[in-house]
Amino acid sequence: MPRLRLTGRGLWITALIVPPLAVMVTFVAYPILSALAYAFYDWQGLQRGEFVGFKHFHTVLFTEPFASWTRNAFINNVIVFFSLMVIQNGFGFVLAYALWRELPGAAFHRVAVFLPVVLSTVIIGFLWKLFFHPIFGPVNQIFRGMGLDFLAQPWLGQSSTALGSLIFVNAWAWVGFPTLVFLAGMQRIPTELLDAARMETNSEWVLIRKIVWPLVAPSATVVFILLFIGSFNWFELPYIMVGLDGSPYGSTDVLGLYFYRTAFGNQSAGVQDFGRGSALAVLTFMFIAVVAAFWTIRLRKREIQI
Amino acid sequence: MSTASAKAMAYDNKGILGTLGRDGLLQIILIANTILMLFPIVIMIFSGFKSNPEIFNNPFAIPDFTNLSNYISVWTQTNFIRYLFNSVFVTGVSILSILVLGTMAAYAIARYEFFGASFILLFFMAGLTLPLKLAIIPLFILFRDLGILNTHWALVAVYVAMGLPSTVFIMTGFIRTLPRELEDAARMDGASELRIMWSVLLPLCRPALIISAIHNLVPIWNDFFFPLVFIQRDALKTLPQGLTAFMGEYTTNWGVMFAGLTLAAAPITVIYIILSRQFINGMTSGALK
Amino acid sequence: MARLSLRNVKKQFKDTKVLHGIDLDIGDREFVVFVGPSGCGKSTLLRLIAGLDPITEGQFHLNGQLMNDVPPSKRGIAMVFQSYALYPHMDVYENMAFGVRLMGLKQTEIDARIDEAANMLRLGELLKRKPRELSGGQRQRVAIGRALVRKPDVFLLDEPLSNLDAALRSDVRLEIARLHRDIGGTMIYVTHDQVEAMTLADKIVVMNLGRIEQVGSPRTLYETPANTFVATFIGSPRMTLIKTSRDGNRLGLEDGGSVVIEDLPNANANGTLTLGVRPDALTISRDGEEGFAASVVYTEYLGDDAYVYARLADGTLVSVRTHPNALYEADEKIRLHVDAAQAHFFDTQSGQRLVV
Amino acid sequence: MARLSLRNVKKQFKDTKVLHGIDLDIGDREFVVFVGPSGCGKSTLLRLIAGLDPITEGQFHLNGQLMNDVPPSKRGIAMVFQSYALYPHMDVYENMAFGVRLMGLKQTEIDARIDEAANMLRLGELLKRKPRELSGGQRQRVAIGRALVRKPDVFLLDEPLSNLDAALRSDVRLEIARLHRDIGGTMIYVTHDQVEAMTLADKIVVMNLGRIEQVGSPRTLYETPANTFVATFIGSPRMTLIKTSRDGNRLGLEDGGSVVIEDLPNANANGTLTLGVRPDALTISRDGEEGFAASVVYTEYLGDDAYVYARLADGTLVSVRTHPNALYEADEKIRLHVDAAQAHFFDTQSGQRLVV
Amino acid sequence: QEISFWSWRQEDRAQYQAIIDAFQEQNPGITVNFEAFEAANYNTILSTALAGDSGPDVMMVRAHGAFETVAGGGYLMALNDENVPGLMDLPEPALAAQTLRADGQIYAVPFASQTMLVIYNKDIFDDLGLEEPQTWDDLLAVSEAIQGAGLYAFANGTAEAWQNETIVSALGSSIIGQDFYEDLMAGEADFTDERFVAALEALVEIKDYFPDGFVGLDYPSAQQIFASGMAGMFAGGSFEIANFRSQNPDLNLGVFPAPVANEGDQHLVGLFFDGGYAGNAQTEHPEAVATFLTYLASQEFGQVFANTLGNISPIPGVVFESALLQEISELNQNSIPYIMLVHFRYQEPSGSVLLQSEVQRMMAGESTPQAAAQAVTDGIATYYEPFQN
Ligand SMILES: Nc1ncnc2c1ncn2[C@@H]1O[C@H](COP(=O)(O)OP(=O)(O)OP(=O)(O)O)[C@@H](O)[C@H]1O
Ligand SMILES: Nc1ncnc2c1ncn2[C@@H]1O[C@H](COP(=O)(O)OP(=O)(O)OP(=O)(O)O)[C@@H](O)[C@H]1O
Ligand SMILES: [Mg+2]
Ligand SMILES: [Mg+2]
Repeated sequence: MPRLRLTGRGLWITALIVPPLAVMVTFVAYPILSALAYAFYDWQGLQRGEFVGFKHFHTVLFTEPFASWTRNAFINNVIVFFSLMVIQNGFGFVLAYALWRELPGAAFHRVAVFLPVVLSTVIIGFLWKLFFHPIFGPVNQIFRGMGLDFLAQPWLGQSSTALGSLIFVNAWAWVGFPTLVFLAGMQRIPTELLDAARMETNSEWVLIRKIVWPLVAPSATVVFILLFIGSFNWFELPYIMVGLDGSPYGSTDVLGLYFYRTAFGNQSAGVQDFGRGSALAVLTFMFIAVVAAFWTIRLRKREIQI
Repeated sequence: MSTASAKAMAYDNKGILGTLGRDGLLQIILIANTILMLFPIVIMIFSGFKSNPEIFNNPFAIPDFTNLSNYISVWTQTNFIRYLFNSVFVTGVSILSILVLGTMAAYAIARYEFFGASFILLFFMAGLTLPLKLAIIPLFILFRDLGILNTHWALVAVYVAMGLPSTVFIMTGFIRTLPRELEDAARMDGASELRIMWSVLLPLCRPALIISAIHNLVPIWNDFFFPLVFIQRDALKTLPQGLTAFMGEYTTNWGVMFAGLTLAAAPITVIYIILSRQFINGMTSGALK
Repeated sequence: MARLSLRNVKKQFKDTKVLHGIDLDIGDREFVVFVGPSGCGKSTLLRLIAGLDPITEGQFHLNGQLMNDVPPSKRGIAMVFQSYALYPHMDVYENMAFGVRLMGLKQTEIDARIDEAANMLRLGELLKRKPRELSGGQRQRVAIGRALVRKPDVFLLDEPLSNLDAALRSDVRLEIARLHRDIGGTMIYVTHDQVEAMTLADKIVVMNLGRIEQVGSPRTLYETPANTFVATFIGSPRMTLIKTSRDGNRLGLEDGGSVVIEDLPNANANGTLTLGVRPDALTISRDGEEGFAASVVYTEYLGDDAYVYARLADGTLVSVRTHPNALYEADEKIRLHVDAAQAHFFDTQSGQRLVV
Repeated sequence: MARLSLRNVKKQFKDTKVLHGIDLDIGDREFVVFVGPSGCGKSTLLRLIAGLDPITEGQFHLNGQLMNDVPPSKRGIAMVFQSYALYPHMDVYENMAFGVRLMGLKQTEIDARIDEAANMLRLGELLKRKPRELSGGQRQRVAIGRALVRKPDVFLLDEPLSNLDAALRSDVRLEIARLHRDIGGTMIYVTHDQVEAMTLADKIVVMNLGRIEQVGSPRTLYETPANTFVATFIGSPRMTLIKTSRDGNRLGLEDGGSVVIEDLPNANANGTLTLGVRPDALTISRDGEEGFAASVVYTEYLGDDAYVYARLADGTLVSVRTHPNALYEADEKIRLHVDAAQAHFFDTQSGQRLVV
Repeated sequence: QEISFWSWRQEDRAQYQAIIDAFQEQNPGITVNFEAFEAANYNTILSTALAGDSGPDVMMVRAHGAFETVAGGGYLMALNDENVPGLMDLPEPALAAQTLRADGQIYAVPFASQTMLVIYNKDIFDDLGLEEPQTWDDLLAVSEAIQGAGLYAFANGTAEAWQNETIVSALGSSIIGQDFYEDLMAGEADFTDERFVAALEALVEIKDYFPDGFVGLDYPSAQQIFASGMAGMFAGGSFEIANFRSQNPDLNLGVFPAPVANEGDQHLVGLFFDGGYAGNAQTEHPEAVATFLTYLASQEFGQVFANTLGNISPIPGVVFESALLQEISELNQNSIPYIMLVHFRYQEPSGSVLLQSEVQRMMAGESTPQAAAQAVTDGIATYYEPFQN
């Protein structure tokens, strides 16, 4: 039953949705799809060659040494993700809990905790690179000053500490985000619910574990998913702090660096290979998209209406 | 159910937390964290006033704040004002477009049950997971064909595309929480759909708009990758790009670099601090969910 | 002047049919109240009249003109929403001015109208306040004021009092009654609340499951409900339905006593009959063989009245109004007598009223 | 066994004093209802008893033991919240089990208790549901069940029915009354709702502005309110207060007629007297010179009753209960007569009850 | 005619502008617009622009392997003596660095050779009474002496991967030796050859004289340590000199080639070509581009280039004002190529990538010279036939 009003409404919806969709299609969908298509072609330098199907995928996944590079980068991404999950989100939860108490000065702490989030990765990277400088860096100077010389390490130069240092910096810069999201979740818990729990238990720990956390966790879905996407797209911070090669010897190599290096080359690699680079990008994207979608759906299901 | 306001919670502190000792521990955590957060930033600002030897030998010393030579060299040897203006222009136009387009899409998705609304939302969501850097070459070719290479419009286009998904995400969630009755009321009052959006919806969306704005402001203001590739004319460069180029010539003069970083970070930091109240309140009041 | 007529109006959302053919006429200056259980379609019907949702089938005429495709703002209808739906970013004045500005009135005229409405609703002091700075009752008044200034022919009000607390509710209820008398528009009012329906309405429309069960004045509905649904829906505490077996003029319960009523409906001369009795229609005796046997469950003392709740032999819970000083113990055995003049009779199968 | 005693209990939030010295004794198995206008401190007092907020000054003893510093979970008190406060992430079973688990009971004991509570509250079918899958009434029952399983000495209920709709409310009200009879704990119940207070309470505590105005059985409060606050607060429609000038046994209104009442309080032998009359205490006559002169404002038909609202010469609005069939036109002049047995007298200045 | 000219030498902006001004004066009607980009991103920018058919008219391109990516796409203008007179006068290895192996065509005018050697602080050497070391033992002794004086012997760090390749060539070229290079080229040796391993072993020995935490020391900091006079030596390339000079104009610099293992062996430096100036095949002004390229191949330019930019121009007949450059150009007479860059950057995994990360690992003490050499060989063997047996 076509009606005048309905078509009028249809027109209005169309008018609203078409411009943003057009932007997305033109500047996201189309370029990305073309870029992904590169993965199926051979490249002579910058010139696209013939269609080669899944050859590049095979190379990055199964041909040595590319396969072990891919594996290494992937494992590092996984480490980054899980460490940030624990450190960044875990500490974020603690901070959120502390801020929730509305202790004196909470307003100030709230602003401070989020401040690094607004700084660019470039600034943060440079800043901490200087901080971690083995000779002049304030970190080591502080340790030496405290007589803890054994803690004065070339943080970014050894495989045992480099990735950890980067993870620390990332957590430093981003902890404000989960903190605020968790805080929002906590503030959304009805007072009466907490009162009800307090009628039954006197233990702060039980309260956090059985009431606060389960109620905040669903609102953290966004945080988890974004962290996941962010961890597997990690690029700028390692790029600025340790360079394109994942120095030292691949211990900080991640898929983002590896992709960039492969597609655009670096001063030492010489060769640029869009085909292989795009294959890496496609794999990364597929992995992120599948896991993120699957995860979102699962977590959303758990979501609780308060 | 009513929600626990921060205020009301305050009265419960002692009860919930039990002893003052535990509050004390939390207070210490907060203070330590705040120091950890602010210290590096303070050092950055300080270092901008220092020479290399001072930075290396006394990284923590309070500098001579009258020594503006680093800032002066950034100021005089670059087109700082020009870059700043370009950045403000590009960022401003981008944010504005993101908010306008994002609100349009979010309103359509949140309010009208038309075919494929959730599909379209998913489509926007997919944009969240994609690194647009990947598509640099097709984008370049596209902009060349559109004739906007080497103009600010190329940057605006990329930034809008980058910012839309999260904005649509945030705004859709927010608009869904707004009572439909308000729009119905306006409809009864004789307002056109456009009017409803402008006079009723937009003012109500302010918290979510501010969050989206800051959320996008940070990466857009700070981006230096896209301008690097799309902008070659010095007069069109943005602040991070212009300063990075400038720093390329001063790789070893940390003082000048930090002066540059401080100057680059200053505008957005100041904006954040000014808007932090609304931003944090917006975020914690559930505008982001 | 406003006469509304709905003819076989149906509404369907996707696959769910919500209204199954509504026929209703509303005269000028009438105060019509829609009541019915939650989800029966009251709000939906109101929104169809307002034009906020399109009518799936059927016609709606306003003063003889077909309204089906006329947009809401052109119908001369104003609506007051349950949540008030005040524009939170505008002050009281702007809330009221928004609609009339869009009508293209001159500023002087706008001010005059707002002045008038503000006086009528005692909002003069509040014009510069934002909605969040108002109490519930004040918000309610602003919502009505916003409707008033448009000088509509028809006012629609969807549970306008449900967000107010009890004390305020009865005040605002009186105010709405006064308003209707003063401005004299046609009002259509949706509520859950019996007292509101009974006290405000010229005409009550009882709805159930997307259909109209009965239309009539409060007295008509109370005294001659068309069926058991209306009978139990109107009146508080609600009417008790007693399924009796009929033997001539005697209505009996198995092992539960019986009552004799002179004038019984002709239908079902022998067989079953559902007897409807309100708390007032029953009297209690402490002994004797006449009347229904019952055992007291509980007495509710309410000051001026008391209600005795008692259980009949078949398990039906009956409420009886008594004098507040009468005291009945739990489990006390009593006999219940029916005042024939206040008894209602229904067909046990169909639930339809049986006329004597 | 649970006896509560509050001695000079005060509560202050930052600078605002909320309770100004509460003295109250509550006996074992009593059902006590706190009523009072919004903001008078009912919830605050309840929370002090629960231990959710610390007492600023004064003592609270439970069975002779000082409770001021005992944490809530150790007081043997359970609380049912207005919003139910069910844990949304746990199903019904877990909601009930949470507290008893923390008490360290064995699993078999826990199951036994939950079984018992579930039977009593008819929750058996629902044990695996999450709160959001329950209706309002079911949630209410779970909230009570959660309190029950802990077998507390004292139950606190803060407006437990205010989120239910009218029909459900009266059902659950009956259920709470039954529950109190069955389990026999001490119950303290906060409500706005008169009917709840009157029907449930053994003892009603009327509060106002952080003070107790009167404590007594429903009948005591209704029949001998201690002051005008309690008098107008209890009873619906509320008692009308008429400020009369007294001349011997005659109470008059300037230009508004007068009534003669044989037994008047001795105080204020000549001068003024505030006469309190409930709708039942008045009768209407259409002519004559006796009684207060009044003009009808409005008649509310409620089926079994009707209330006539009329305005006295000094502007006071009076409500009178009449037979539902009596019809009074607006603006009709009537005379109101007072039933001396049901009249209340108050000191005009202090508002205190004057005894005859 | 306006032509654009892209470079990654941001730090040379002023000098290039002067050169361009001189060119424009000689060639009225041609305007050259110079644009410099951050070196790290130059590849990305140039590739994107070329792939998008919006490349500059004239551009700096890298040499050897990196050059082929650009040239292989057919984006560059083929050069010969006709469009660029004088091109063929350049030395053969320089031209080879800008020749696409697939078609044997030259696509760029080479602009500089770079020499890998050790740069030292003459003042420190003089103060401590030290001589330029000839043999590896001399070097150890010199290092010991400098360290004994409370300074760093070497300023080098290995935090950035590419620094690891430079120290191999700068310190190890003489140990590696001409013979090994020839055997390698002939396919008769691979990197597990003991001559190459010996060079790696030498590095392990010398790392004790690198700064504390050198594994975390980045390139600019290393340069800075040397430029500020905190270290006696810097193993690097001739390209460092300009930077040192600009950081500290008072620095008194000397250079010496990699020390030999045994007295009497030949001293060698590592040599490679840095890059070239290429024209865009699709330029709208081919004549102007050719004219400009011709200028960039001229001795006049070479001279300015050498004098103002402090680089070693391969253009014949250029004389060096700077004694240091003159010395380097003489050292160039005895050289082996900077092996990985010159020969093993054409395919992935490139020799450079392998060598860099293996040496980095070795220097951190997590691998041995033998293992490093083996890993490099294995990596290259995936595509390089002579290693596959
Ligand atoms: N937009 C819609 N889409 C689908 N079903 C709807 C929609 N709006 C209402 N309904 C359904 O129509 C029926 C009637 O809803 P309506 O809101 O009219 O009830 P109501 O009588 O106003 O109830 P209440 O007293 O609770 O307000 C309900 O079953 C409801 O679920
Ligand atoms: N945490 C608090 N801080 C400051 N004032 C408070 C706080 N809690 C309650 N009050 C004040 O104490 C007074 C009593 O509040 P309380 O909640 O006890 O009232 P109540 O009688 O329960 O009202 P209601 O019937 O509306 O629930 C109010 O004026 C309220 O504003
Ligand atoms: Mg409704
Ligand atoms: Mg309360």
